[in-house]
Amino acid sequence: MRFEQMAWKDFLAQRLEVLKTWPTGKDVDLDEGLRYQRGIPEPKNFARAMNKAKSGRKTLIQPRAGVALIDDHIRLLRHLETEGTADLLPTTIDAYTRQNRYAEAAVGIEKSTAAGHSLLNGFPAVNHGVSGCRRVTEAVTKPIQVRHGTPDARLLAEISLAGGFTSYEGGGISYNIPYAKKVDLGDSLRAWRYVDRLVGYYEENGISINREPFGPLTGTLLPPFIGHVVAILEGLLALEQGVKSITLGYGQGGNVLQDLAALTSLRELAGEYFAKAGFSDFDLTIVFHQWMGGFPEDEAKAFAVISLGAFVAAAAEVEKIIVKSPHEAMGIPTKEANASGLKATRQVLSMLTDQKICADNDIIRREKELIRNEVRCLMEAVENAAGGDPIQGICRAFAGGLLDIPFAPSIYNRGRVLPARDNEGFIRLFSKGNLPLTDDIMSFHKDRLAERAKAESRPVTFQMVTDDIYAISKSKLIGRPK
Amino acid sequence: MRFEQMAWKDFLAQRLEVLKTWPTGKDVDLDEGLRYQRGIPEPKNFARAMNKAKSGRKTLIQPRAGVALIDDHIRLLRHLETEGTADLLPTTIDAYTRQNRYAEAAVGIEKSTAAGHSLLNGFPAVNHGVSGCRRVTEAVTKPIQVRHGTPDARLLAEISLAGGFTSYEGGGISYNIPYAKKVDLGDSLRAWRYVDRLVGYYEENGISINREPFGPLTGTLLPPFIGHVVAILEGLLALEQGVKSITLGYGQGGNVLQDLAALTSLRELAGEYFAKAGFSDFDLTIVFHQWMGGFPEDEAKAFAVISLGAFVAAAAEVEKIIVKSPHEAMGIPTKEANASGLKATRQVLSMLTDQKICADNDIIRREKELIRNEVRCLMEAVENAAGGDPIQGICRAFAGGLLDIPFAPSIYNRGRVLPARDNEGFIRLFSKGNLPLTDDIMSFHKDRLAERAKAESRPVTFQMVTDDIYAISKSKLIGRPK
Amino acid sequence: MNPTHLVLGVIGADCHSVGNKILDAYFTEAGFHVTNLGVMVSQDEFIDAAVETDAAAILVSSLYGHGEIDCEGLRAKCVERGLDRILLYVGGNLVVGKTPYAEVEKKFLDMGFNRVFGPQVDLAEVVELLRSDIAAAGRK
Amino acid sequence: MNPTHLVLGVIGADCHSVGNKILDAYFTEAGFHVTNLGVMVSQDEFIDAAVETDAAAILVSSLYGHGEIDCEGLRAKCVERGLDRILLYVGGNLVVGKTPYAEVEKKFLDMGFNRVFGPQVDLAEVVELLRSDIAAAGRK
Ligand code: B12
Ligand code: B12
Repeated sequence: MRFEQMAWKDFLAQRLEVLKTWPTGKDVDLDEGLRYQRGIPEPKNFARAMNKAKSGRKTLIQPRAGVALIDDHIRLLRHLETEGTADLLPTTIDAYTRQNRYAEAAVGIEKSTAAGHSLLNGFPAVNHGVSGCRRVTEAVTKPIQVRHGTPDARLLAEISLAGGFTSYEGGGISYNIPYAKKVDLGDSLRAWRYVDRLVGYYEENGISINREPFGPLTGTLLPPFIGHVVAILEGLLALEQGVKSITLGYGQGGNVLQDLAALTSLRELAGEYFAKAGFSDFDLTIVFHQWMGGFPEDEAKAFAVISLGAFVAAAAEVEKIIVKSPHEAMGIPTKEANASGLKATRQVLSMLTDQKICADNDIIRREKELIRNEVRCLMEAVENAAGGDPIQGICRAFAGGLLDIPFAPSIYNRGRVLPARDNEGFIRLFSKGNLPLTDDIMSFHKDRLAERAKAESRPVTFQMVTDDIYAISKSKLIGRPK
Repeated sequence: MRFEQMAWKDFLAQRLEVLKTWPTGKDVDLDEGLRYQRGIPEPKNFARAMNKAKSGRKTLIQPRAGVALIDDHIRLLRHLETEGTADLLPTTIDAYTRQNRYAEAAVGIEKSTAAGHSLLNGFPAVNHGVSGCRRVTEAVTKPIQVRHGTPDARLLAEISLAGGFTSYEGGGISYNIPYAKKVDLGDSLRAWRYVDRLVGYYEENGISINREPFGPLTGTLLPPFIGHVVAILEGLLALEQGVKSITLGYGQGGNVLQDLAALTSLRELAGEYFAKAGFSDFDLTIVFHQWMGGFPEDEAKAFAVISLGAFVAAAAEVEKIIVKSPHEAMGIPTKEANASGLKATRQVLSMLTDQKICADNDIIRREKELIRNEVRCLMEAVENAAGGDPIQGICRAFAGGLLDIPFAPSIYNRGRVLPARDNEGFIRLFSKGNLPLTDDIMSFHKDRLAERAKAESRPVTFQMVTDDIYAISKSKLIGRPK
Repeated sequence: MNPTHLVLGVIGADCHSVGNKILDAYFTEAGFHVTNLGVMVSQDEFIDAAVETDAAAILVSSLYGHGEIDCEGLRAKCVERGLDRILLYVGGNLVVGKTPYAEVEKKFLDMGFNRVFGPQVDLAEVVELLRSDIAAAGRK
Repeated sequence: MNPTHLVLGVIGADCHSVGNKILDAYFTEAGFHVTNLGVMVSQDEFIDAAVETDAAAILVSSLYGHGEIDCEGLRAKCVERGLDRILLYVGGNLVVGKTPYAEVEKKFLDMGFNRVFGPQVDLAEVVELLRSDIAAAGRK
């Protein structure tokens, strides 16, 4: 695959169109944005914080949070940095903005003002514009990131980077396939090429902006290698456009050893693939997401899930952990509930900070080897499909089911892969769809699932998958029959 | 050491005196008690439940709980077994009863009735008598145990066993040194010989009663080997009197690998010492106590500590875990808070139940070897001091500081041992007092502490110990200087 | 006997697809003929499909919190389009934030839904209710 | 200058000895002369020691929940024994169950204690208060 930067004149031409898509676009001025970013104190730079976490072997904690109105949003973030002791702050964007439905977001803002509480599930940053974003980023003391799920996030990027955010989540695959239904994959990949080029431009001008592809995808029984391949591909595409600070993510699967294997192998494999593609000037860090699937409704049980996630993050020594709240199963958390998830996480992390726990053993090694082989199968297939052009390769791979994300809503995803847990809770494949995995690999998966089927005296069916999806919310890891 | 059963006629002679120490004593009839116990359904027998947990590799969960009045106590226990899904129930005895101050307990009952809520920190079982106990044990569906801290627990044992309890916590050392100030150690050991003989008598008559020495002692920076020696000695004394179902305990220290090493070595070493002393007909199980030192006040942080404890229990595959509540730092928990500790624990346990996690590695092996050597030093010293009589040996060992429990209130304890955490949070000794540890062992401890002292640029002093005592309540494991 | 037709989908800009796939499988298994519109379904798409299949009920999901905004007016639109007897069920995390179920239920009943479900609902019970509601509505 | 004398102990049938050892070390370090009676101290033992050492204050701990019962009448007994100006401080987990601090404080102030502390108290602040209370009471 060849990696080429977007031509600057193409970027600027597109830019004119992008900024016209909503009135607040006209307030964005690239150079003024750079100047503004230069004035942000270093300790508030996200890229720098991630780098320091790596060299200091620290795990930083970050919540998700966003409400409709600026003042409420500031109050929320301040609570999370003081009471919650968050190291890094988010601004989670509402779902209308994510679909570029700014008019509906405007209705949401109005209704929220009228109701006195947020009717939007996030912060409509485009509607609030550059100045609204600056009010937010200036009101806090910690590095702050845009977190969303937007297939075409060009305008949001323009506004929020000029608005003082120093990290931007997402990617052309990870913010399309799990988050959209009918958005053409090529379109979202190209939109994200624009975003990455914008970040690259900031980098060229001395402003480091952290980029974070969204690792957990659908958050539901995702075998590590699928997420890893997406993360590596989006990493390559970002580096191609001049991104330097890159954070790859993985969502807790629930089996501790599989999670540990996944986290170490993500770091290793990404480093290798990036180097192989000729990139060297990058700063790679890893983020772990606490359990991304259905949570238990009971708050005590939710705290247990949260703590277990924190345990894995500590054992794996990742640079960042994204924290859930005890309200997860029920609704967007209050600021208090959100802070309490942070506090529980902090407590586990700091109790484990000086400990070395199960960093390595035979099972972890077996799983790492497996993940490495699986990733190789898929990466080779994408390369072969690419004919030199990575975006082409990715589109063809999804069309042919060589890449396929379980449970995703997008019509550009085949959706024929079916995962299930084995008898020890490792996530395996029971149907590989069209994924280009070798027979060796698949027979390992099948054997492990057969073992469980035998233990449960039932065949491996969709019922088992359903049971596994519900399991953690029903206080189990594996969805055994009653 | 020679192990001899108490002569039955001596037992009966003492018994007459014991039953006279409070009016409810007259209602206890040994044979009627046996008949009553025979009527208790098997699933409610504690010894059997522990045995089943072992063969089924299950970890059972048990709270602590006790209030002054019978009806309230029943309501509390029912909540814990339904909402909390406790596998095993407790009845925690109030602190007056523990000191045989039944008259003050009576005042506490009166004041509690008047106040409409419990002013006692436990259930005054002696005052409530056999019939009161039976009301309690009949009202629940799970096996139920007496948990207390009573140096002379003879009357309490007579009443509660006749009252339908099927497990009895405590021992002559573990319920004296951490729980009393001026009770002669020989006296408490002899009182517990009586209790063990009583349990032995039930066993001879076909009623299995579980016995559980109190492992965590002062719950404060206890190096594993000290608790292990006490547990093994109390185990031997119990077996001597005919006890068959014995559960040895260990309280979470906070370093995961040290805790894992401690739990496996406790099982192994106890089995070996029991066999060496000639006992074979016993059923040994292990109980793990979630963190027994000062808790964080914040409930989210407390949930984190609770979940981390549950993690260790699952990894170590112990038969039972004693669960704390999010109210721990503040006061005796409400029934809701108590149940929520159980629910968080259950969630972690069931998510880990089919997983095998860091069961063994080099560090665990190093720590197990260390514990084994430390235990051997102390056990040999007690044997040498015994002149054949274990009780004698124990008394002399404490008098000479060959056994010494950090931070204990008893004047029969030298109190010269000072523990502190090393740079990875393992609990080590910085002053061994008069413990008969070899120079090799002590130089290991000292080296590890020197490493921390260096990292913190300060000497190992009492300030470091104090910092460590506060650490977990202040969200750390190791009390580092600011 | 023809199976009863249902229309299923996740309303608005909501992308939560996991529950939707499970609901599809569950109601199909229970004997209904399910037209699953997937995620991000507009009110008009729901109604078009219901008209087309002569559905007895529309099962609306909303997980992401905008349910309150997205569902408003659905009943009126149904009536407008001649679907005056159609059952409207709604379920999921219907509003923003953890909210007592009774409050949420009232809000959506007032909007004209026949039944309102939280995320922890037992699907077997829903099938029972649906069968009896359909029978009561005189359809099959 | 003679150091100020304090009497320290854990009242009633309470065996919690860890905090007591820390308090002993802390107040000694801060320059007071501490008579530490350890755990399980009766009201009379506190008063005897205070009389004997001419203490400026008695520092009572109660952790185990029976503080309410154990502390009642201590002030009256002090007066009875001629300790009319002695400062009485109490701290720990003073009542059974998690209870708002203000409620606990009122209860113990009403019983005649001069200051009441929860378990999370900052000992440096206590030393400050104690110094100024002693100065105000005209003792040193
Ligand atoms: C997985 C997940 C995701 C994945 C979804 C992947 C995918 N494409 O499906 C990702 C990470 C992409 C995601 C994104 C977002 N999510 Co989300 N997500 C979840 C999570 C953790 C689990 C959902 C799930 O799959 N559950 C398992 C399935 C089986 O259960 P279910 O979806 O609840 O469906 C069942 C029931 O609800 C019921 N049901 C549903 N509909 C109906 C209808 C009827 C008629 C009946 C009878 C029953 C019924 O039956 C279903 C089957 O049992 C939930 C929280 C939770 N539950 O723990 C949050 C949650 C739903 N997400 C939430 C939010 C806000 C978002 C985002 C907006 C991001 C953000 N601001 O945090 C974006 C959405 C963007 C968009 N455009 O929609 C919120 C909604 C908040 C609220 N309502 O107040 C939740 C509750 C988390 C939270 N507490 O903040 N999410
Ligand atoms: C360790 C511990 C034990 C050990 C004690 C070992 C020993 N001999 O010391 C063991 C396991 C034996 C034990 C036993 C019991 N315990 Co206990 N124990 C604890 C625990 C976990 C930590 C206590 C501790 O050492 N903290 C560390 C030290 C440094 O802090 P501290 O004791 O709070 O003291 C500090 C402050 O309180 C303050 N302070 C104290 N006194 C004073 C006085 C003044 C004037 C000032 C200014 C400050 C001050 O300064 C001290 C130093 O910083 C606490 C809960 C917690 N805190 O997390 C429960 C706790 C104190 N125990 C409790 C109870 C009830 C008991 C038992 C009755 C058993 C039961 N029913 O559960 C028995 C007591 C029997 C008896 N006769 O006393 C309850 C009290 C409940 C309440 N008040 O509502 C607590 C709060 C746990 C709970 N939530 O249920 N316990």
